[in-house]
Amino acid sequence: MGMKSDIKLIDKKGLRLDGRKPDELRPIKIEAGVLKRADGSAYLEWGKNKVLAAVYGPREAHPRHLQDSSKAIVQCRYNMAPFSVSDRKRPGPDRRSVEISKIISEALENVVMTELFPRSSIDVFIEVLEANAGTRCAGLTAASVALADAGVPMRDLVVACAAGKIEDTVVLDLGKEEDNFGQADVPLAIVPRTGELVLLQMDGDLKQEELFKAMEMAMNASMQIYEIQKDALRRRYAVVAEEEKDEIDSAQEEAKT
Amino acid sequence: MGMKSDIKLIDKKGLRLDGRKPDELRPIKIEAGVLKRADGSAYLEWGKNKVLAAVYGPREAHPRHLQDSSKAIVQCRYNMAPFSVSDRKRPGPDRRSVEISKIISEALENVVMTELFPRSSIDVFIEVLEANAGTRCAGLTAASVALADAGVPMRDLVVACAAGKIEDTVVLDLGKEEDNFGQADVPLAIVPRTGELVLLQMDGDLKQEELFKAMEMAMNASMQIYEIQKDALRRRYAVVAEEEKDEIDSAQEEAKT
Amino acid sequence: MGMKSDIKLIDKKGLRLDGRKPDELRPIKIEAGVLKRADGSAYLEWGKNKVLAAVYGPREAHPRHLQDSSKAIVQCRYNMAPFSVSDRKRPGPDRRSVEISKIISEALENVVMTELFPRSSIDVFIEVLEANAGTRCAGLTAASVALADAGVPMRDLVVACAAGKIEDTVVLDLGKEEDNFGQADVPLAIVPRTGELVLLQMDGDLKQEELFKAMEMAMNASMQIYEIQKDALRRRYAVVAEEEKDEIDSAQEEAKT
Amino acid sequence: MSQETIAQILKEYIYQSLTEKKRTDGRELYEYRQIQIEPGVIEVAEGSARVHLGNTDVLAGIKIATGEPFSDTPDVGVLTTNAELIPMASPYFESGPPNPKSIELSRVVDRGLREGEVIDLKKLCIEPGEKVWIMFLDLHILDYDGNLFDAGALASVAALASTKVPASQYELGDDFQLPIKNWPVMTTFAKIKDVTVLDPSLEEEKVADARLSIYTDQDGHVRAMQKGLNGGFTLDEVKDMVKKSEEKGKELRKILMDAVGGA
Amino acid sequence: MSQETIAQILKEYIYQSLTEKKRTDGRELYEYRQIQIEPGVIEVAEGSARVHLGNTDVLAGIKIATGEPFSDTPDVGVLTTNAELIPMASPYFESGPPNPKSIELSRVVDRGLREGEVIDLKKLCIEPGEKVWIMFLDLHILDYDGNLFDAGALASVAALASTKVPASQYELGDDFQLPIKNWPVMTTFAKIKDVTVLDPSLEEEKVADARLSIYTDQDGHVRAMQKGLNGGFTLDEVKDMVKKSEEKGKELRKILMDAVGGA
Amino acid sequence: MSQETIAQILKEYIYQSLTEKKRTDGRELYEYRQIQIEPGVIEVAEGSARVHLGNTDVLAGIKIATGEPFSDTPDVGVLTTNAELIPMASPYFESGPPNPKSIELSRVVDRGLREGEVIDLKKLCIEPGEKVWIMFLDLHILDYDGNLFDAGALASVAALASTKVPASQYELGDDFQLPIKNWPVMTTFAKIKDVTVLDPSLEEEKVADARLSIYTDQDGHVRAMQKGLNGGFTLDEVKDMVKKSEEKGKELRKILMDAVGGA
Repeated sequence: MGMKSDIKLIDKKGLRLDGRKPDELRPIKIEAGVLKRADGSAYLEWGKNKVLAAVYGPREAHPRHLQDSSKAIVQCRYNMAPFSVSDRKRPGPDRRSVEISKIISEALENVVMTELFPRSSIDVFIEVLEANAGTRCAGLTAASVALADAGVPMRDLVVACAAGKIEDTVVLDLGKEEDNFGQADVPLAIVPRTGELVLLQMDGDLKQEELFKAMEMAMNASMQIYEIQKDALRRRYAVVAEEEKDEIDSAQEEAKT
Repeated sequence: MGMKSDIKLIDKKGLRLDGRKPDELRPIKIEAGVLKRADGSAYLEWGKNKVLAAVYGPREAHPRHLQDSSKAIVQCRYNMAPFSVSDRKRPGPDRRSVEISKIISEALENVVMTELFPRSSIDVFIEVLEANAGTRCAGLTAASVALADAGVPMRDLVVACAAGKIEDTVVLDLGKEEDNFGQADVPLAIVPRTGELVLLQMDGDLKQEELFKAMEMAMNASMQIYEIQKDALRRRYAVVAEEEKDEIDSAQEEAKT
Repeated sequence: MGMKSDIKLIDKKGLRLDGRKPDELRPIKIEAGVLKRADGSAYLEWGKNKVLAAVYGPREAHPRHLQDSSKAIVQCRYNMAPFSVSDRKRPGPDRRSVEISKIISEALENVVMTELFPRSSIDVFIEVLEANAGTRCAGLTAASVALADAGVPMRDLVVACAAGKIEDTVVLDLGKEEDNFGQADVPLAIVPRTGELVLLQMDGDLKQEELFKAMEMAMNASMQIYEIQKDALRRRYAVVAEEEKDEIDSAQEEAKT
Repeated sequence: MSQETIAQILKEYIYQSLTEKKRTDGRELYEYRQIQIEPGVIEVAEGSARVHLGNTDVLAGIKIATGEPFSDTPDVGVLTTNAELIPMASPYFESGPPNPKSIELSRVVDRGLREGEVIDLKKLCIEPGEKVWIMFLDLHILDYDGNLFDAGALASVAALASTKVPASQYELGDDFQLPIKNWPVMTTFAKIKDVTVLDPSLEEEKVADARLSIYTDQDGHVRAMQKGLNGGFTLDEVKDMVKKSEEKGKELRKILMDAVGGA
Repeated sequence: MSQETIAQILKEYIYQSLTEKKRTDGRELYEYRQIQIEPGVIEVAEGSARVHLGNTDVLAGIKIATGEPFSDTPDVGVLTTNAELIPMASPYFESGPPNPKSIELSRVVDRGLREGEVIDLKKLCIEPGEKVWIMFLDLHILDYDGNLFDAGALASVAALASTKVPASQYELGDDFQLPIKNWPVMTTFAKIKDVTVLDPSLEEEKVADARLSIYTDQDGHVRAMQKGLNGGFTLDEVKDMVKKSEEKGKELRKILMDAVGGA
Repeated sequence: MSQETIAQILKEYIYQSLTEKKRTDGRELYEYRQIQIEPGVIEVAEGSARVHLGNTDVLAGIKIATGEPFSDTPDVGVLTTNAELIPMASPYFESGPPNPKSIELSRVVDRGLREGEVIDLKKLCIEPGEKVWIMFLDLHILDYDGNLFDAGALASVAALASTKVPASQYELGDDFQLPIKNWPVMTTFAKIKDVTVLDPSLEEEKVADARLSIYTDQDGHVRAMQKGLNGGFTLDEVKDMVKKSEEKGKELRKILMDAVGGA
């Protein structure tokens, strides 16, 4: 936040660098079931962000001392590919990714019915293939689609979105320059059915009213993203159903001959 | 040892940089029972050295392959806070602290009745908050008070002290400049009741008679420090007894009403 | 491979820098049973290469999750001593030694009767004390002698040798300069009894016929090295038998008195 | 009884008390434990402060050296924050490299210092692009009885406020007091079922569903926030805590500035 | 049934099919799975390519910076290859530093790029002994269904062929396309009992006795080889595979060059 | 029988023998095992020596490079000592980073070399504050049969005495023999119940209560000491060992200097 620059982030018409209105999201695309090996997966593009999420489990938690006899643990590993950012990132976790992994794990644990799977682990892997501001929201949003694709029982999806402040204006979903040169960023995640916030961070400088406005803006946008998530899952189920239908058809076909 | 310098470490009156006589200790203060979470603890100031020691256990040794079916193991971790020295020390163990942890563990094992607690570990944590020459002796002296405060059964306390040589004179308890520019240092630890040496190191250049004189000097001083240790424990027991009395009183009070 | 240089690697007479003919090996010496603690060991000099191999096991595989309930695992650790090369090598495994350890383990597993020792590990340690091109072949050749010295049941020994190309000529057993400035290197290992290749690598630039010629050259030379291995073992058995005979003699001697 | 059953009973007990607006240690819902701030406890450090928050005991130390600035901010000094959850402080802390808990602590404390602009880092430039002052802030957790966030933030600001830059040692003029620009403080709330409390003790942390830490500055602006744990907050709950954090932040800031003799 | 028994049954089943020249996925013995190569998928990277080899899914990305050359090769650029077997790609991959499997993969891929002289590294010298272009090639394995070697080599060359050196960003003239010199491709064979197959699937890898990877260039020269697993090959088997690798290499090279628009 | 019982029986047996002044290998109480010192065994190293102390087998190698001096000692060369307890040498040594045992070994050996001033490090300064000779001394333990301290110290001094500084390679004049100033040797005693022995074998180490290592120089001065294990020594015992170490040190020093052709 807050690096100085001469870049004008909002033009005279009130439009942002990429032409968006203050409360407009970048384009979001989600595809579920994109990997073969994982139990569930999702690919998400959010502006120039490209994120892949995969889920394995419930499976035996390993190492053993992590096991909880009353419920499953949700372990998320958020990772950035070395080539996903301007300057190559050294492989392996850094402090930032450890923190993000922790808060995403906590947010997902809110909706997963962990009580059904004692001693198990539900492992969520988020790979940022290309980063362009907002990867934690993109990753969490993709991860909850991957969980659903894996058939992990959940109370609801989790949806994440950020809002922030640039040039004294509260705006939705900061882009890269807005993130670098803006005044504040508020990434959050909600459970749409209950409206509860399960992830919430903020950094920058906001008056209370600005903070509340930003939160409301991001929460509203989350409901739009929720529809995109559900649509991706619907399309995925259609494909799966189609495949199953094909299998039944060809079995019947075979039975005839 | 042995860095060259123009500093005069002993003046014409035979006094040292901080005004001490050759066989004089720096001021030592010990307080037992300073931490809430640990089973036992002690805070010690020795000159400008500030050291905290904490004890956990006997508790199950972890990881399991460390367990000894015939006795408890004593595991000491000597650690310097990053801000405890002139140039910031990177967090985590370095080779020096690994060696010191090893010899302190061995010295303490001599007095702890380890045979009473098979498969257990008695964990001793020494944190050097400010270092000014002599931290291993300060840490070991504090640790044995913390062990007593934790109620760990011991045959005796361990007391540590160093002596050395500066400007061809054998002196007690080297200060920082004396350590840097002196000729030899002999840190040792004894079990007062038996007089046995349970820690002994030396570096520098000493004739045999000088070495023996230094050892005797440090052993004698250890008996003074032993008194300070016992005094700290006495004060600690008084406080504990007071607290217990208060509890009994208030219980009786309550019973009356 | 392929660094440029003005060094003439083959002279007018067709001889190489160290006077060898194209299909000539460097001198090789092997001694078995050189270490006391290990279950089996071998010391090998191959030109200026000096390599020590030691074997422990079969013993319980550790950590447990490595255990295979149907057979023993063969774990080789190829390591270069810090002083074994021109520029000091930092202690511990680097990527090169990890790869070499893997392919040597696989090659040895071919001949060890692992099925006899379920849940066990056969640990092979190769220490390169001085390196001068060809250490993986030297190490593997020494390791199989050490395995035999340890009495580990094997179908045969493994023998390793390299051939390569320098100045457009296929030659046997590249020396250091030939390795640095040559055109290709083909290290391989065979099981003499079956003639099967159990290790095979290549880097450089070879036409197919050149490759096949190099392989045949190295395979033929392997049979010579096989004899040196067997001779070392024969000498070792003679010593052992002698020792045993002495023991029997002195026992008889004692019995008489 | 299993660990889980005990935790459940403890949770019910604490929650039951809370519904009657009582905490197990007798505090009000939005009351801090006793706070004690001692700046300058480590002579050899350029700055230091020890903070007791009830039985939670945190020592912050600052070491300063010169070094190169980051290439994208050539004219500002560098502040690096690290936290060590040393095994002395709790039977559940282990030796070893920083784990997620200590990394989150140091990053959240750091975020508030940075975003709250506690120091004017521009004043710590020696030669643009070449040499700046580099500050290492190390949080050493000595005794853990809950709410390391607020204790760590307090100790950090107090240590910074007590810091002398050792310029003379580097022949860069006279030593000078580190210029404090803002006084951000962190207030942390825990939600146990549907009751929120301020400054959770370890016992309360153990049964809490959700946690929210809010950094405010002296103007009541919010400078950093961090939610933790797997429970959720409603928007109204967050709004309520943000408002309380401004008010409670003022109290904390007063204690802090009194302790360090702040402006 | 124990894991070993299952593996044994699977092996017998696969082998039985192979003796009838059939593979469990219907392929010929020396037939590749479907290959899909998408260069340039990561905008922020200087070069990139995603390769699907059946269900095996590999992403190669290239980042470029300037730096010092190695002292023994002062006038050539540097290419560094790294492979991450991320746990996303397989239930058997774990987080953590590179293990023997990923190290072997990256080293074998790298060896072929280097010995096959895919790039003329001399053209990446900026100032001899002082400054050269440094390329970081990172292989990110996304989905693992066998034969990472060939997929990784294809993705690497495709990514290099799509790479633009960001010279303008360093004020070193115009950006330029990385000059590709050769087109080495890797072909990997697996031996199951006494039958060898090309491009082994994960299932086939699991039961294979031996593996041989052969890097060939467009002239049919062999540039690198790596044998794996504890089984052995006869010399005749190796000769046979080397010959097949030339022929199959041509097919692969065509697919590769078509995808990246190669010369 | 449990491990402990066996150890106890072994201890009683060894102790019983010792009270009759006999050691299990037939030595006197203060007698060294056979010592064999071979300097210069590694051609590629600047210095090296292999030492057999009975069956204990230690190889010391020295590599030399140029580099920057430490800022607080700008005009002296640097000597760095490292010891690797490689798993080849004992079933109880494991691969991995240095553990407390190997760290203690390298630090104690190093302390005696440093305090005993085996080399005049001032003669290894090339340009004060800029460039000095840096020596890496690596102890490679090949076979472990007790008393690594004395064997390691012997090998280190012998390796240093055989070292040629490769000045010509750096265009810094002719190569020259490393100038040896003093000949410190280490003598290690073990106490088993109340009997002390010199040069403990592995078997004796296993049952020893306390250990004392004493570094003496050719003038009989003590240069470094290290006590180990959890047993204690009386002052009189220490005095006795210190005196013996002078006498035994002379014997060792003669063997060492004969082997390396020392002055």
